[in-house]
Amino acid sequence: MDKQKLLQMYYEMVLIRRVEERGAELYQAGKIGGFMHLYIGQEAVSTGLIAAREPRDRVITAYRDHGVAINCGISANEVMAELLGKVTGMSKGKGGSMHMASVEKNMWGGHAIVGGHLPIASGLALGDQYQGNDNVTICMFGDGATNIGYFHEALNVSMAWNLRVLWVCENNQYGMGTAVERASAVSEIRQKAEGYGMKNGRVDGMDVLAVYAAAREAIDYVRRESKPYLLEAVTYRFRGHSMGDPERYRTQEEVKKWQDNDPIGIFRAALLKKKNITAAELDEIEARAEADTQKAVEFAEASPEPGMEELFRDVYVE
Amino acid sequence: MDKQKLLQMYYEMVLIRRVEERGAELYQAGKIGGFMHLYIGQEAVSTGLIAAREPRDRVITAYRDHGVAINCGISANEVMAELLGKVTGMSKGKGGSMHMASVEKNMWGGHAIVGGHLPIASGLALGDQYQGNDNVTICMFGDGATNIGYFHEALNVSMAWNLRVLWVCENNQYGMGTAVERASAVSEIRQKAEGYGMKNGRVDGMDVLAVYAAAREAIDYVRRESKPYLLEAVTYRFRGHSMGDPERYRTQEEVKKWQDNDPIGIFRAALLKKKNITAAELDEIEARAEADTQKAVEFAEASPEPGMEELFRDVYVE
Amino acid sequence: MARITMREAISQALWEEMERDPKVFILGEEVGVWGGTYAVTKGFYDHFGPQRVKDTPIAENAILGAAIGAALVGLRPVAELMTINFAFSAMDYVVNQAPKLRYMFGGQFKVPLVIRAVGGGGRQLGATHSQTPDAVFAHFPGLKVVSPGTPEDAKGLLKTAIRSDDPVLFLEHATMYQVRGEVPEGEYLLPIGQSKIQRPGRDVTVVTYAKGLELSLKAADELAKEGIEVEIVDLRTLRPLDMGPVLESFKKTNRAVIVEEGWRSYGVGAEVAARMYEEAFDYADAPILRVAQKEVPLPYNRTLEQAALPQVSDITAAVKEVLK
Amino acid sequence: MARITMREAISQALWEEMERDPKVFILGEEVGVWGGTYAVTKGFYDHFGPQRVKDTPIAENAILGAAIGAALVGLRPVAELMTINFAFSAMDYVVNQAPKLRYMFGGQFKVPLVIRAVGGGGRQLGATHSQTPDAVFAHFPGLKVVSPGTPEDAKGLLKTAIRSDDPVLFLEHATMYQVRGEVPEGEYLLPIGQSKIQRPGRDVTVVTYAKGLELSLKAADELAKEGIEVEIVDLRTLRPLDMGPVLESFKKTNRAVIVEEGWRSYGVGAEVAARMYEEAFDYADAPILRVAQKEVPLPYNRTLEQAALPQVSDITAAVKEVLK
Ligand SMILES: Cc1ncc(C[n+]2csc(CCOP(=O)(O)OP(=O)(O)O)c2C)c(N)n1
Ligand SMILES: Cc1ncc(C[n+]2csc(CCOP(=O)(O)OP(=O)(O)O)c2C)c(N)n1
Ligand SMILES: [Mg+2]
Ligand SMILES: [Mg+2]
Repeated sequence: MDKQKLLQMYYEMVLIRRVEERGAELYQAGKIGGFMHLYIGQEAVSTGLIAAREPRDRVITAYRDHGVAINCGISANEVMAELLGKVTGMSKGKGGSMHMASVEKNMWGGHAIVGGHLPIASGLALGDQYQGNDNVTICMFGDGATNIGYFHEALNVSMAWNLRVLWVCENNQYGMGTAVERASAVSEIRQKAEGYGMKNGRVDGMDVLAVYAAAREAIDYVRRESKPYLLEAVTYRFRGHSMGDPERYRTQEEVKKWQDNDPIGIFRAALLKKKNITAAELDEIEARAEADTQKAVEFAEASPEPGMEELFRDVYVE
Repeated sequence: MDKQKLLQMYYEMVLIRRVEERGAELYQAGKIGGFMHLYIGQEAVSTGLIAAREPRDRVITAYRDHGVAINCGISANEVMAELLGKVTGMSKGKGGSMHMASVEKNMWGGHAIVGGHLPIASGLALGDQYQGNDNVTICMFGDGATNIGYFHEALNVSMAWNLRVLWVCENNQYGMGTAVERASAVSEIRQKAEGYGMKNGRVDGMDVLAVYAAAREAIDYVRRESKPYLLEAVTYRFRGHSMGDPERYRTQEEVKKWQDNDPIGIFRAALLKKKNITAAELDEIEARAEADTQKAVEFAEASPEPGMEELFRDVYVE
Repeated sequence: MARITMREAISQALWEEMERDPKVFILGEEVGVWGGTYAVTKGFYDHFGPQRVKDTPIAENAILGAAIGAALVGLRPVAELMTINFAFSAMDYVVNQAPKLRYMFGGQFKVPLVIRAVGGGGRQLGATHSQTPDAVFAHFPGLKVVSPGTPEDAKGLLKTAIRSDDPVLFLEHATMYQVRGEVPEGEYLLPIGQSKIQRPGRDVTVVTYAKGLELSLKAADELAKEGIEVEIVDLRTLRPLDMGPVLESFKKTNRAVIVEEGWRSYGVGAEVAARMYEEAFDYADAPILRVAQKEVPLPYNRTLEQAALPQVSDITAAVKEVLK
Repeated sequence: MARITMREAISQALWEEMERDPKVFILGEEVGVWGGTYAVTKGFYDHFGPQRVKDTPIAENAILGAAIGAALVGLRPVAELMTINFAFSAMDYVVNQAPKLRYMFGGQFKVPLVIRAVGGGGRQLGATHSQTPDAVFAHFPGLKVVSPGTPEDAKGLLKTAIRSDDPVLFLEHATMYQVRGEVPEGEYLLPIGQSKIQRPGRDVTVVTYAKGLELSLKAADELAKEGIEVEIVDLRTLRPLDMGPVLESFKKTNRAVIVEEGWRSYGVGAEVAARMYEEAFDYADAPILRVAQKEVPLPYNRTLEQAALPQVSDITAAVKEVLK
């Protein structure tokens, strides 16, 4: 991968981290409402994944979507504005944290019903197949989402209909407070693909380069063979499920162990091993991410709320 | 297996066949309404399966339930009366062909929503587990039902919760007009169990003795290990999906080929190989099944319709 | 104009729209090789091919999810639910996804989707397969709910629904496919969201739709023999609900009966009655009566089932009651 | 009597019934180790253990299907849906299975099941997570639908629901867990299907339930300052619907406002209004008004969300309107 791309990925990972850290503060300050699910700890997954897509490849994910939005090219300004419910958010403040999308960036949301977006992903891919192109749809979801019927129906038709879908399970070990082993018949999510005769793989979701490599291979396979693929990325969320999680279900030691395995730290170390990248460059990138986050907060705070006319707008096209 | 049991199984298979043949006539005559799904051709599956259960083992199936009802010990009289919508039917004529059940015979229906009874089967088994007994729940369903979300959610929890369920897929090659390959990612239904790490097997569903042997083994495993098992029985329905099926989806040759493979004929031949069973005995059994069917029709025709008081009864207990 | 059946009218609308726009396609259980469980898409598979007449597994969530996804990227899917009862196996897509995606994402998305589904009782299919739960779907903003009572309306409204950029639930009735009526040939569009006087009269206003229209027209004939002239207003669309013609008629007759096949409680009639009183309170000379299904799951037995379903005699009795 | 919160009252009812009857058990997402998403079952897991406080996968069909199956074989499951919005992901069990199994099989089965679910808007959860679709569930015969507005009613009705041999949908409201009220300690049962006067008054009848009660009580206080005495009738149960106290009050005041949090069209108020006119037509001195949610999917933005939800000021305005 060329240096520019590597540095861009590093920038995105740090930006996601900073944006969410500030988001958490603003949530505590009561400026953000509803549910907010932080991606902190999992940045390597969507960053590696989406770095491997072509712009024409579609992305769709669940409610843990701030990182995905930024990786897809949605600006920190829009993300922050949506969190604050401002009209300058990509969803005009009507969607909030769980509903970030951009047709222009080929990012199809941000969906809050667990597993509900998987059949929709099959539909995006069906649409492309119908129109005769070879776009790939990348659908991300959690480990907990693999136990619901939506998952089964979507994976089955993707195989039966030869749809170009890359199914990506972010196995962060828990669905809310329920450990994978307590909810799922199998502890390796990738094994579920066997029931569909679907090609599958498992990758370290804390290592962005490993994710990128696995995603590249999977995307090529999906595009070339016109068949779906299930990729499991093993990762961990450093924060609670959403704001205000009692976290009775895991120990501080466990969390600590994973935090020592920070995807940003891992990536930084890996980059510094390359002789053409210096610590100064990375520091500069971190400073830029910091500054851009600050600008995003200012932009969001300064942005207007949606006017009352927005209340009845867009219920219908006609 | 002892002779009595073998002859009883033969009697049941012939009785199912005769009852449904008469049922088809009565349907054509307009005396039976709604949907009626004939089991003709598949008799070996439920006969072998249910012969292998203990009375305390629960049975639940889909709408193709006349045979299952008879195997469970529900009388031909009650089956025929229910078909005619008479109050002497086991469901008082309020359920019809698709809703045959008997708490006393441990037969829990007869369910018309494809796949909808699978999670309920998990619940029957959960109830037994909760009460600390080792009853097995036998849940039958079609190949088409394995593509719907209900199947996935039910199989997953049965494994995750160590429930005593024997999942039995009657793969009769089609879900209505859709061949297995056109609807399912895999053509061998048993493979779907791999996604749950569930023990599974496949058996010739036209050979009642093979089904019985496979069921015995599976039921023992489920009871002993307190784990679910998926058994696929390969079979075929000789008649249309329900009354009035245009049958555009299959050729007469194909149907003919399978009909030459009649489960009753196969069983009769196998029985005659045993030196302690004579053709005369089997003829006598066939005559008895014929007579009992005739009696059932007379009983049903002579039975009263449910009175108007039944219209509002049993909507609620209280 | 040609005199054709409801089935032919619906079939015609689908065929014409598919011929007109390559983005229109059908998906659902048995829509292809089988030709449609109710033979509505008979011949489509051979003419349009497997991609545009797509047979699916028995997986209602996959069907509606796929349809919504395809609609998001610009196609115009017509998803068929074998019966409306199976909508409960994929309810989230019908009421929680299709109707909300556009609004929730600030107007970025369009969901030009039609969900066709047949409903209704009277065929002895038992409690789970015989429902007319139309009011349930009409409760959700973002969805349009259409339920025609004549072949002409079926054709004109379905063609419009397919061209609509919003999700439309199109409800057909299992016992009305044989109903015949005059239907304009070729291009014929009717606006969604307009009620219509299907029979003029001066004495009592009967508000109804779908199967209720068939029953009400019969009742009207009988009542006419006794000199009672009812005016029948057909809602045709349950959301958006057009009260215009209903109120106009009611202000003339001052008496009304609402006829629906579904259960009375929390049904369509409740909303229509509430609206009539809100908007024409001073015109009511007698309580508005509702003729609807008895509050029981529909039984299999034919006699019991018919006793639970609204009958022509229930309508005539109600009309006479409001005239007392 | 002790002054406790709605959360404590519900928790108490569950705890007492589990202590009383070993056949009663809880299953749902995060009910155990987590202690309940809304902390209603906090401490239950440690006390009753993993079998009686069963954490489940995120699989609403597995949860409700398992609960129905366990109920069929004699247990008394209390299934928790994390929110009522997720009922749409397992709708068939709620409206098509649990309420129909007994009838369909000729009375052979009993389904002693309670489905607890929290609903309601006002927490900026967005369109898919903020609904109050109570009317939709109340449409189905065979199901009982309860939605209490006070801690006392919550305890008494939930305990009765758990002992009922019929399926009961028990609806709680996400913003009412902190509401406090006097609640009898220990054994306390209230019959399902009885409306109740929560505040006596002579001028206008306000019919409501759940969140609407909280808002209506506030409105009543404000109106009292202006000398307007409203009588508040709390439905408490939506099916079976008890019109007795509603009609009694209306026959006295001759003016009524119905308050609900859900959407107006095809909502609870429509049925209640239709019934009031059917049964007390001559007592209506003014059109009955409905205060309800604006017909839009609920937006995330706080200001817009509040503008869509019924407010105390909407109630006071409606009351003054019917008094005009
Ligand atoms: C159908 C449905 N059921 C329950 C919920 C509540 N819920 C939201 S997120 C969540 C956990 C999902 O876990 P997982 O899929 O592993 O994703 P993660 O949060 O770990 O990223 C649950 C139970 C929901 N939103 N939708
Ligand atoms: C949820 C649902 N969708 C669709 C139907 C309509 N339907 C009834 S039977 C059937 C085919 C089922 O095929 P299979 O499971 O293979 O069972 P078989 O009829 O072959 O015994 C279909 C589509 C239904 N009853 N329920
Ligand atoms: Mg997870
Ligand atoms: Mg089959």
